[in-house]
Amino acid sequence: MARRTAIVGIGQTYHCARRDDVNGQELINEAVTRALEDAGLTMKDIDAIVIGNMDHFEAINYVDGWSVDGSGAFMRPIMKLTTGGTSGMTVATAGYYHVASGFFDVVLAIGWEMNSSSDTTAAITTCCQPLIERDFFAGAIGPLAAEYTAYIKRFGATEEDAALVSVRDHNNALNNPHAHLRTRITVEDVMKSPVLCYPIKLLDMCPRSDGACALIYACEGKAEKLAPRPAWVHTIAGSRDFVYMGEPFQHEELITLERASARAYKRAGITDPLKEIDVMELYLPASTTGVKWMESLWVCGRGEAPRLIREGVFNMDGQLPVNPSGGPLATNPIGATAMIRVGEAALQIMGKAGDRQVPNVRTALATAFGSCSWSDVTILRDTKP
Amino acid sequence: MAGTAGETPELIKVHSGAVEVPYDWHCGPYWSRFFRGLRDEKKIYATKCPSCGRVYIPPREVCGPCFARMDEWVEVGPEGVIEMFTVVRLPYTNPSTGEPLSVPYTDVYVRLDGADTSLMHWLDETDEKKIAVGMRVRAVFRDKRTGTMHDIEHFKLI
Amino acid sequence: MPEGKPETIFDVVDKAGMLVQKGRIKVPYTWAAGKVASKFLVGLRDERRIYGIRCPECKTVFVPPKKLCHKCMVEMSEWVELGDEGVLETFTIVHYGEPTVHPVQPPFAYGVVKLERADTGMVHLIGEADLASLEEGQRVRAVFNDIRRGHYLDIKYFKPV
Amino acid sequence: MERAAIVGVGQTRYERSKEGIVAELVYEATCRALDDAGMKIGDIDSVVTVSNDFWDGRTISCMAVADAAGCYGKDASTVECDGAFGAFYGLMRVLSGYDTTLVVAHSKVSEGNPRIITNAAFDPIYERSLGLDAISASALQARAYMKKFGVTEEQCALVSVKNHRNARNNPYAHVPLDISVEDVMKSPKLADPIKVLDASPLSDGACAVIFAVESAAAKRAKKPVWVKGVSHCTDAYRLGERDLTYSIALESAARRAYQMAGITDPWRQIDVAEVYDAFSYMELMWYEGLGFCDRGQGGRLIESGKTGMAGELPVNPSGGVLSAHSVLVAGLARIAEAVLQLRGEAGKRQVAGARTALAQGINGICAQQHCVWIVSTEQ
Repeated sequence: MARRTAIVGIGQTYHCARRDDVNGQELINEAVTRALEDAGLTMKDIDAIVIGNMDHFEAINYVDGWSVDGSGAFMRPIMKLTTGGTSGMTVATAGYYHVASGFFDVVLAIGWEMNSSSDTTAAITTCCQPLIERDFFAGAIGPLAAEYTAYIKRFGATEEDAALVSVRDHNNALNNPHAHLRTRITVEDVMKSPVLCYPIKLLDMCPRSDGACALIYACEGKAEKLAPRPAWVHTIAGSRDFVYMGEPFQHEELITLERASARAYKRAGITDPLKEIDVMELYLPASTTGVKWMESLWVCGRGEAPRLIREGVFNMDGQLPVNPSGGPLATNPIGATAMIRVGEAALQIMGKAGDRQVPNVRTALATAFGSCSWSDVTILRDTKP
Repeated sequence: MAGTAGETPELIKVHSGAVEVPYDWHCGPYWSRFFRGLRDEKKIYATKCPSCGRVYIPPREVCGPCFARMDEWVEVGPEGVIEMFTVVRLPYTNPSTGEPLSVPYTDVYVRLDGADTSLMHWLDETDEKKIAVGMRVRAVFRDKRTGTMHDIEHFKLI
Repeated sequence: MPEGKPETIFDVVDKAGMLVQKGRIKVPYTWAAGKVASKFLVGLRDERRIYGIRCPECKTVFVPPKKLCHKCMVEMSEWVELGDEGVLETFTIVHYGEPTVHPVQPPFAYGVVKLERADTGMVHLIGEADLASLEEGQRVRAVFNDIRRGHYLDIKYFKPV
Repeated sequence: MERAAIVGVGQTRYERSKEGIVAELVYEATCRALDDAGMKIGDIDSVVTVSNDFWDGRTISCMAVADAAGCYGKDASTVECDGAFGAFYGLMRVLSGYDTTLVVAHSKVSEGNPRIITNAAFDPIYERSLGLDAISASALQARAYMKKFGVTEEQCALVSVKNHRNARNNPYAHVPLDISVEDVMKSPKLADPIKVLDASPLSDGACAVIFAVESAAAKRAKKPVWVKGVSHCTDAYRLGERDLTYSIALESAARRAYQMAGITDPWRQIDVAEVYDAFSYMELMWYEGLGFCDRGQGGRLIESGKTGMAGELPVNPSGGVLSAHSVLVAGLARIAEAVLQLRGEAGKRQVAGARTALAQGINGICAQQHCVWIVSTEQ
């Protein structure tokens, strides 16, 4: 059986469009150094390391070996994992299993990306099967735009509903010193911003960032000593049920997120997520997904999300605050983005989220989205599982 | 954070230049049959799961949900309905050439008649006002076909 | 369809009905060197000098330099000006060509050069040499390109002294 | 640590330019492993796939095999390292609550250009522009090692002769050959001192391994093979920062794996070893790092014949990586071969009475990372 395992340290760089003052290893080390400081540890205390990003953004093969100067992996075990947009949570999950399995007591997990190294859309387009789909795929934005057109048609949602999500996440980011985009915006600003792929406009879409995030996982017995209030991992569930972009995974709902969150709730004993979860850090790559995917998280029925959005249920002062950090709409170093969701959820549990802290968080949920519309879900609590 | 190292006023960037990484992608028995159908017969072939009966396009060996090997071939299309679409206006680099790609173009997900999954391709219309989910479309084949996805030139509204 | 539309596949080979599609990935990249590597690269370009950096804890002098010592995981800041001569620690003579990545035609040699005052080896090309008579322990000297752009190849190669 | 076993293995044949797409290779290996374990896909709780975006020519390369690896409806993950590392993650998941985990690696190296792809492992700020790749970098290591200890090219050639001959007994091997030292010495030079017959081939293939916790293994497996120890370790990144003549990372990984397995005298306690001989000199260096002989004695050890099929510790009865190099798969294949040996199902390549086996995976340029496994018939 799994050992009880908790997150005891979180480190992030500041995130921005382009870091010229550091190379990749140095960027990674900034996050590692901060995570170690956060947990009161030094590199000597780290038993193993896991790392991940998306190879074709930087064109560095065997990143695990390359990273040594920044990750601290010299004469230690390091393993690389990558699964596209979900990479950050894939790596965080591996950090958990490294500890839960009993092989290692204290493990460092690193997600990073220097998106400024390439044209992000060109690089992401290579995720499509080259013979079948690559020439027709316009990066991550295409399917997201297409799915919201379908949702609008079915449920009468509006572009303004999505704009409300964009305003919420951007303005939440004002409270997050690490966020990339920190500008107060209005619904009107969003609606007036240039159309990228109808109905997604510039302010509806995540930016691409340079940045890194590091988490430290520790086993029961050590975690309590390292953190006054560790964020205990209760469950991690994922769904990678599809392999081609043309499969019916997200036309009206995000099936993978439905499946992953349902499995996670069952394992964590959650029956009413709207009431039982205190905060969510969601991988929302576009504001439109902040409408539609709420239904896939079972917090409301089909077509009900626009109403809850308009009522402010997911705002900082609402019943279930979503993305106090600003989420991916404010910050998106792709290989780190999903790990930042886990890290921010952990900060909320640990009570260390500063100006973006939601009061009395006991259960937090983080999601990841990527690849062939795959989803991962992590649930953290302030109590041991 | 930066320490005192390297107080240089200039920050260097290293450029890769045009490194072309070539690949010989094997189509395997399933896609070879699929592409031969496009090339030689102007027909679109899909595979059908012996267990659940789903018809998959693009064709493939394994039905994911059933983990069953498929060996029944069925013809689908050439007509279908638009399941999703988007008009791409964001300019980006073509990863196959390293050159800028011209926009707009329309990325369309077509549920071909007889298929349970959709095929991604181009639509010959870039005005979003003239396109709607649920509209019927038909594959337009090229005269000169070589055995690739581009043997279908694009889909057109009907 | 618009002009210049994307086409990944540029050739198809039909082997008795089994198709092979020839394609490529050609995404251009730009990598930030960061402050430490920038100083080294600017040194090559502007001063024709090779700079190393010393770890404050283990005292190792690294060349090419980097911000963090991988052994001590501390930041380094003490720059060490190295000479342009050193000793060839090991080498190989490459007999195959790969024009996409090789800067020169085969046969040519790579070597690991231990510069004076440095503790790490620097991997580079070995030029102006009779390849058949290369030997470990031989002294070599950096030859700089006339046109330099702040790049590792501003050193053209190391040649036997 | 709770006990876990390997209960099923499956491999494709390793060949140049296999016809199928990667999903078809993965499906073949997965189905064979399931058959071998007497399981259906529904008996698998968790899946780890192994792939690399550069070798596959596709970012998020794991997308291509999710259906064929049976990921549907399961928690799954992907490791982008050699399969021996991916297997370690599979083992971790089994010891964390999943009763069974399938690990499957694939490779179609024949579709890409290995020189350009391995060149991308070098630092883009510095050494990448030199055009170094896996062969030329390994040649630097080979010469450094051979010069320091006086290991000869003929001694390296003996590894190639042994392993290619062993491969004749392995139906999965890509390049079984009956060759002499002279043949190796006369083969064309790639990068001095590495010649064509000192280098591994480019092989397409897939391999799958199924892990189970003790309770599930006891219920299902006819002959469970128990994991006794596993560890991996990483050397410095730059070639110029490493001791190219000796792998401290391998020594460290081996020491830890031996400690877990209670091995104090590897030469005596290990009955058969499958090591990652991407180039002939590597097997000699790995003898030393694994403690099969003293530093610098690898050349003498191969000459003694003690690592041959009739020797005291046969190394690479399968023919090793020199006879089939499916990048990323090869480390997992070493584990699969070790399992076949311990079950007594290795056919003509069987080492009689093998009870404890070692398998090794490497990752990165000049084996920057090593992963060492000890498996045993004994619980």
